[in-house]
Amino acid sequence: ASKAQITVYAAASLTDVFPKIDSTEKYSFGGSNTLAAQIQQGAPADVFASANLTLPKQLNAKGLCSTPVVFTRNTLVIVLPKSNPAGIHSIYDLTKPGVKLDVAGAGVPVGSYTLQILKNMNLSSAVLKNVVSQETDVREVLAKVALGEADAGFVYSTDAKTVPGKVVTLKVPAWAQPKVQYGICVVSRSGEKTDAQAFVNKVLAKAGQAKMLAAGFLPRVKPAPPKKK
Amino acid sequence: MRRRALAVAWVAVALVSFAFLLLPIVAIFAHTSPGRLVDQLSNPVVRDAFRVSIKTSLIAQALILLFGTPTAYLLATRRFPGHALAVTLVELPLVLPPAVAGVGLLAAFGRVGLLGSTLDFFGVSLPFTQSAVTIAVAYVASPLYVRQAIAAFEATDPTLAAASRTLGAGPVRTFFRVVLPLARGGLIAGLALSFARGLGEFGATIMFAGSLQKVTQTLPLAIYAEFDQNFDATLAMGGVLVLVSVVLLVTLRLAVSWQRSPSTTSPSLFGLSTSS
Amino acid sequence: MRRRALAVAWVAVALVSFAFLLLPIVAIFAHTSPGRLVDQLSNPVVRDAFRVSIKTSLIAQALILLFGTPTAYLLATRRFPGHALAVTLVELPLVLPPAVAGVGLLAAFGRVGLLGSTLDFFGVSLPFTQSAVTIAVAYVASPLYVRQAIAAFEATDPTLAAASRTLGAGPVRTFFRVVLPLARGGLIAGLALSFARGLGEFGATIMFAGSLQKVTQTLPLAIYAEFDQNFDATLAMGGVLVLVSVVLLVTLRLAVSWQRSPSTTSPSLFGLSTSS
Amino acid sequence: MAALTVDNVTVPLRAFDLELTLEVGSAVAVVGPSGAGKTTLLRAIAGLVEPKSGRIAVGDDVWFDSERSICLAPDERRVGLVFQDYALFPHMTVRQNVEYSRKQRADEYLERFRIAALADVKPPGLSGGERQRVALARALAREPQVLLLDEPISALDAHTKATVRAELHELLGSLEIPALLVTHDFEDAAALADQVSVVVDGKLRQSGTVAELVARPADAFVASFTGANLLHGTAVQSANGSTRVQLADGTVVTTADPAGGEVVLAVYPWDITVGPNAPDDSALNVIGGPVRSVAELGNRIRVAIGPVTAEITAESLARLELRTGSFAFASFKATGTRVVAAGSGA
Amino acid sequence: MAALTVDNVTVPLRAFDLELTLEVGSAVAVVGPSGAGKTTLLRAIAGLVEPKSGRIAVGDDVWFDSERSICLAPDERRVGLVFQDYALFPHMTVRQNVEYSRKQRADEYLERFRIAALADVKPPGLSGGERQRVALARALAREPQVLLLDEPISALDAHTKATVRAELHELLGSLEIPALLVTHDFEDAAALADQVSVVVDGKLRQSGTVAELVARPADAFVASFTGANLLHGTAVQSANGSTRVQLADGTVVTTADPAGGEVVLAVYPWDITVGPNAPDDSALNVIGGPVRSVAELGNRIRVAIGPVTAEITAESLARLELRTGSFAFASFKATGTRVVAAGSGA
Ligand SMILES: Nc1ncnc2c1ncn2[C@@H]1O[C@H](COP(=O)(O)OP(=O)(O)OP(=O)(O)O)[C@@H](O)[C@H]1O
Ligand SMILES: Nc1ncnc2c1ncn2[C@@H]1O[C@H](COP(=O)(O)OP(=O)(O)OP(=O)(O)O)[C@@H](O)[C@H]1O
Ligand SMILES: [Mg+2]
Ligand SMILES: [Mg+2]
Repeated sequence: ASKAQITVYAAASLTDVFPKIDSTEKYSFGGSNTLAAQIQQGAPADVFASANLTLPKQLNAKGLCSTPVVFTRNTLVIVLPKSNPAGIHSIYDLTKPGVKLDVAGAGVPVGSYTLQILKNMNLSSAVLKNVVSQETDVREVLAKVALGEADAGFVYSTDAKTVPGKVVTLKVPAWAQPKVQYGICVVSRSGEKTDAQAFVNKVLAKAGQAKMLAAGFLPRVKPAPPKKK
Repeated sequence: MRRRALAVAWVAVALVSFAFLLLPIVAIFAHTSPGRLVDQLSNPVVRDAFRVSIKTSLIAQALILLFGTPTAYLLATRRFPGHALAVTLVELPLVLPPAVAGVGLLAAFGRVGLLGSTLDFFGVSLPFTQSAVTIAVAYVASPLYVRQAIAAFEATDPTLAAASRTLGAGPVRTFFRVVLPLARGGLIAGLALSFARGLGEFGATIMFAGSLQKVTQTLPLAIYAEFDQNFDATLAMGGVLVLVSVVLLVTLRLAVSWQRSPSTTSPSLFGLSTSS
Repeated sequence: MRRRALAVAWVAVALVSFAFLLLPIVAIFAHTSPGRLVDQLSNPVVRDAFRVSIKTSLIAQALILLFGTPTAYLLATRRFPGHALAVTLVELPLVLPPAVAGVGLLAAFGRVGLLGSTLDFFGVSLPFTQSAVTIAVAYVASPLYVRQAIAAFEATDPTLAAASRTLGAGPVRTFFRVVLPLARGGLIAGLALSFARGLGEFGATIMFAGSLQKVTQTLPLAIYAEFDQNFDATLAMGGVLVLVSVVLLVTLRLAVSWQRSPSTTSPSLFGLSTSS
Repeated sequence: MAALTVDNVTVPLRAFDLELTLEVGSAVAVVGPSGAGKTTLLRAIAGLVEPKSGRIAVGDDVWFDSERSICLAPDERRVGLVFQDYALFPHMTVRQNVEYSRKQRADEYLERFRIAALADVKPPGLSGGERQRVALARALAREPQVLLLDEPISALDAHTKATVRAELHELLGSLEIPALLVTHDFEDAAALADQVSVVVDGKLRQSGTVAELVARPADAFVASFTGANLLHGTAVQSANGSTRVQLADGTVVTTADPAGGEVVLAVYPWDITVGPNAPDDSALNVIGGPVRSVAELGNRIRVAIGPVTAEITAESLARLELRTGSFAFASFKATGTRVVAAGSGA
Repeated sequence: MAALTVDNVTVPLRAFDLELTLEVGSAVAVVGPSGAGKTTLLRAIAGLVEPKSGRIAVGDDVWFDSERSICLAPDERRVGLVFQDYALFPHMTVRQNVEYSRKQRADEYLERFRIAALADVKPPGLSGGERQRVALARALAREPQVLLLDEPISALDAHTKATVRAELHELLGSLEIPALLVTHDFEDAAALADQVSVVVDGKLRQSGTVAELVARPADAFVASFTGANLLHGTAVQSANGSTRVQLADGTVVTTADPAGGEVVLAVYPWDITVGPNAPDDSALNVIGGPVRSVAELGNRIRVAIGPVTAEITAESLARLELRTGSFAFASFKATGTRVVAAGSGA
C-alpha cells in the first residue's frame, strides 16, 4: 500500500517518543500553543498532537480539526541541575529568595499546568516571584535546567527521563497534580486524511501505547469532560 | 523599439521587487486599524516589552558608541599585522546566526560558561538578567555600527587630519575638531542601523537572556510569545516596530545624504543621462 | 608622556572590544572538540538542517541577485520623483525586526493574509512550506545585497559608461562589459553579506515557515530546537556556522579589498603616519 | 570633410544656460574658465546630455534636432570623444580598450599611436602621455565623423606637455574630420587650433584666430585670458582726440581708443619696454616705480612694475641690472593700449 | 632668519628611496616630475612621514635626528604647510580655518590676504584663488618658522595662475622665513624662487639659479625640463676640435662641446633662427624641412621644423610668411648647443 509521508505537529514533550512509534513521518515539535497557532495560519499539518485537550478542542470548534481524543496522560515534576546549586530539596524550597526558577509561558500547556500546581498548593505568589524566564515550550525549560543556567524548572516527568544524569527530579505531590491529558486530532485541511487517521490509530493501538508507557507516559483513560481553565 | 522594451522590462523587474518588499508592511497595517494599534499600546505586555526594548537598546547603543568608535578609528587609520583579521573579527557577529551568538554567549558568560565561575566569584550572574539582553543586543548589533564607522573614518581625507596636526593641534583636538565632524554623517547612519538591528534582536536574546515580561521580554520576544495568544497584539506590536524602523531609516537616509556630496551625473545606459 | 598614555588607553579600549567579540566564539570551540564537531555532522538533524539551509539560501540568493541587481542599478543611476522613498523601501527589511517581517509575511501571504485567498484559489499555500523559508530569507537578506550593489554601482565612474556609449556600445553591452566588471567586487561583497545574513535567519523563518525537520528547519532553527535536546549538537552546529561565516567574511574582505585601491596613507593621530 | 554644426543648442545648467552656435570645419578650440560649460558642450554633441533645444548635425546626418524631435543615442552617433581624464577602461588591456568599438584594424591604431608595445598593459600601469595616446587610438578606432577632445593635455606633467602638444598638433593636422578641442589654457588652444572660441558662463564671448583675439580682445576677460595686463580706471576724452585714463593709484595713461567713464585698458607685456629712467617721448605712457618682481622664463623675463608686467629679453635684463626693489620705468605706446569692455575679467 | 637644513634625509618609498640634502635660506623651489618625491619631502619636514635616517633642523631647533633619535610630532614643529589641494577644513568657515592654530590676530591675516569679506563662507563656496589665499593665511597664522608650499598654483585655472603667481611672488619676497616650494612646472619655479632644485626619483639632479640651469643643464632631463630641444645622436670628434653629431634622421649637427658615442644635444628654441633659405655660415647648424607646426603664444611663435622647435617673434613670422607645410630652414650656432648626459630625458 503506497502510504504518503504525513506531517505531524506534536507537543515538544513527545519529541522522543513519537519517532519511536513511527519514524517515517515528518514531525514538527514545539509548544502546543505555537503549533495550534501555526495550524490556524494554514500550516500544512496532517495530525495535531497537543499536550492538552483545550487547544485541539478550540481548533475543532473552528472546524480546523476533527474531534480530539485523549491518547495519553502525564505528570509534572521539578527538575534541578545535578549540582543543585540552589540547594532545593522540596517544592517548598522554590520559595527561597534568589532561586532561578524556569517555567514555560502561561500559554504553553505545561506552563498553565505549572500555574495550577502552584495554585493548588497556595504557593503562587511565593514561587512566581522567583521565575526568571517563561520559555516557549517545555524542552526549553528542561534545557536551561540541564545546562545549569536555571536552578529549577517544572517539566513533564517524561521529559526529565530524556536527560538522565544531567538533572535530578523532585516529585510534585500527587494531590497537587493537574489533570494532564494529551489530545490528538486530524487536521481538516490535510490532504492525507486517511493516512493521518492511520497514524492516530497507530498511536492509540497497543504497540503505540506500549511505546508511550515505556517512555513514562500514563495510560490513556476515557476522555474526561472539558475542564474549565 | 528594442531599447524601449528593455527599459520597460528593467523597470518591471524593479517594480516587482518593490511590491514584494512593500506587501508585508501594507498587510500588517491592513490588519490593524490605527485604533486597534493604539489600544494595543495600552496592553501591558506590549508596553512592558516596549520599555524593556528601549531601555536595553539605549544602553547597548551607548556601549557600542563608546567602544566601537575608537576601535573603528584604529582599524580605519592604522595598518598593523593582523589588521585584516581584526576587521574580520569585528564583522563576525554580522554573519553569525543570532542563535549561535546566543549559544556562544551562554558558553562564554553562562553559569557553566568559560567565565561563569569567574563571574560567580564576583557574585555576578548574567543569564536571565536585563544585562544579558543588553549584552546580546550589543553583540549582534555592534558590527553594523563599527563597519559604517570604519568606512566613514576611511572616507575622511587624511590630509585634513595631517593639516590639523601641522597647525599645532594634538591628536585629541584633531580627532574631535576635524575627524569626528567629518565622519559624523556616517557614524549617525551606522548607529541608526545598529539601533534598528538591536531592536529586532531575537535569537541571541531568547537563548542568552530568556523571556520574562518586564525584565527580559523585548518586543520581538513578546511578538513571538503573543503570536499564539492573540494575533492582533502581534500585529499591533509589528506595526509599532515598523513605524520605529521607518523613523530610524529616515534618520539614516538623512545622515548619509547629508554626508554625501550632491548626486553626480549618472552613467547613461538608456539613451540620455538625466541631470537632476 | 601624556600622549603615550592616551595611545595606550585607546588601544586598550579596542582590545576590550575585541575580547568581547571573540570570547563567545572561543567558548563555542572550547566546548566542542573538532572530533565532536565532525561527529555531529553525521547527526541526521544537523545534516537535514544543513541541507535545508543551503538549498533555501541558494535559491533565495539567486532570486536576490536576479531581482536585486537591476533594481540596485536603477536606484544607483536614475534620479526620479520618490527616489529617496524607493531606496528607503529597499532598505526597510534591514531595520525591520525579523519577527515582525515574519508576521508581515504571514499577514501578506498567510491563509488569512491579504493574498491568502488569491493564492488559495491557485491552490498555493505558502506558510510553513520550504518556499516560505526561501521567501523569508530573501526578504530579510535582500537589503544587504541591494545596498552594497547600489554603492558599488554609484562608485563606478559614470564617464566610463559614457565612454562605452560613445564607442558605439548599446546599453546592454555597456552594462555587461563595463559597469558589471567594475562593480563586481562590491556585488560579490554584498552577496556574501546577504548570504551570511540569510544563513542566520531565524525570527522571520520561525514565524512564517515554522520549524519542520527536513522541510523548514534551517540550521538556526535546528540550533534552537536541538538546544534543548543536546547542547553538544547545538555547539557543533554553532561551530559549523561560525566556520561558514568566517569563510564568507574572508570572501567579502577579499572582494572588497580587491575592488578598493591600495590603502592610502593614514591620517596621523598618534605622532607619525605609518606608510604601509 | 563634413563639418560639425552646433546650431543654437541650449542646455540648462546649475548656474546658467549653455547657449552656443558653432561651425566646426577643421580644428577649433573652445577655451574658457572652469565651469564655463565646455565639457557640457562636448557631452551634448556626443549625446550624453540632451539639450533643451537646438540642432546638432554632421554634414547631412542630423544627430539632434529639437524641432523634428530627433535625438540619436550616443552609440548611434559616430563620434570620437576623448574625455578630460581619458576614461580608459581600467579592467581591460590597452588592446581591449582600442578594440572595444571594433575588432578590425586595432593593430593599425596601436602602431600609429606607438602603443603596440603596451598592448597587454592595463591603463593603471600607463604614464599620462601613454594614457592619452591610448584614448586617442580608442576614439579614432571607431572611425568617427567628429573628434572631440576634452582638455587633452591639461592632465599631463608640465614637462611632457610640450612633446604631447606637438604630437597632437600633427595628428589634428593629418585628420580628415572636424575636431573640437576644449581647454582652459589659452596656450594650448593657440598651439593646437586654427580657430579659437572663448566661452564664458555658457555663452560665446569671442571667436577668431589667435592673432585676432590678441589684436582685438572683445573684453577684459578675453584680454586677460590672452595674457594682457588689465588697467582699471576712469577715462576722460582729452582735446587731441586721445583718451586719458586715470588709474586707481593716480597714474594717468593715454590711449588712442575713444572712451569715457569706467574703463579697462589692456596692454600686452611684450608691448612694454623697461628702462632705468623715463624716456621723454610724449607718445609714450610711462609708469615708474620699484620692480615688484623679476621672473625668468627661458630667455624671456617678466618684470612687474606698479600695475603692469613687462616682458623683456635676458639681454636687456642683464644690461639694465634689474632686480626686485630697484627703481625702473615701464613705458608703452598709447597705440599699444586697447580699451576693452569691462566684462567679468580676472 | 633661521635657515632650514635637510641633511641627507632618506625616506623609503614604493619605487625608490628619497635621499636629499637641502639648505633652504630664502625661497627655494623643488621641481621634478610627478612621483619624484616632492610631496614626500615636505611631509617629512612637517613630520607627517618619519624618515629612515638623516637630520632636519631649523636654525638650532632640531626637528628630526635619527642619530639622537629625536622626532618631534607634527604639532610640535612650527611649520606652515600649504597642501597640494589646500586641505581646507570643509566644515569650518574661512575664519574658523584661519583661527584654527591660534585665535589671536586672525583678522590681521584675513585682511592681509583679502579674505575678510569671505570670513563666514565655507571652503566649498570658494574659487581656486580664494582657497589658496585662505590656505596661506591659515598656514601663516600659525607663525611658522618655515613655510612649505606643495604645488601652490598648479590647482588653479590657467588664467588665474598669472595673477596668483605674482601675488605669491610678492608674499615670498616679503616673508622673513625660509620657504620651500614644490612644483612640477619649471615656469612656476622660475617665477617664484631664486634657487631651483631639480629632483628626480627622489634624488637631487641639479640645483642652482634658473639662469644656471638653463645655461648648463646637468643632463637631458633638466634640459628638456627647462624647455630645450633634445637631439639624440652619435658623436664623432672631428679634426677642428668641434664635435659632429649624427642624428637618427641622418642630419649632422656640430657642437662646440667635446663628446663621443651616444649623446644628447640640447638646443633652446630661442637660440634657433628660422629662414626661408639656408644661411651659408659654416659656424651654423642648419636643418631644412617642411614646417611641422606653427603655434602662436602671445607675440612668440613656436615653429617646429624636423627634430627641432624654434621660437621666433611675430614680426619675423609675418616677414617669413611661414605656415604649416611650407619649407624652411632652422639654424643655430654650434656654440648654442650643449652636450648633456643622457639621463632619463623626456
Ligand atoms: N549634471 C549637471 N547638471 C547641472 N549642472 C551641471 C551638471 N554638470 C555640470 N554642471 C554645471 O555646469 C557648469 C559647466 O560644467 P562643465 O563641466 O561643462 O564646465 P567646464 O567648462 O568643463 O569646466 P572645467 O574646465 O572645469 O572642465 C558648471 O557650473 C557645473 O556646475
Ligand atoms: N605612503 C606611501 N608609501 C610608499 N610610497 C609612497 C607613499 N606615498 C607616495 N608614495 C610613492 O612615493 C613617490 C613620490 O610620491 P610623491 O607624492 O612625493 O611624489 P610627488 O613628487 O609629490 O608627485 P606629484 O608631483 O604628482 O605630487 C611616488 O612614486 C609614490 O608612488
Ligand atoms: Mg570640463
Ligand atoms: Mg605631490
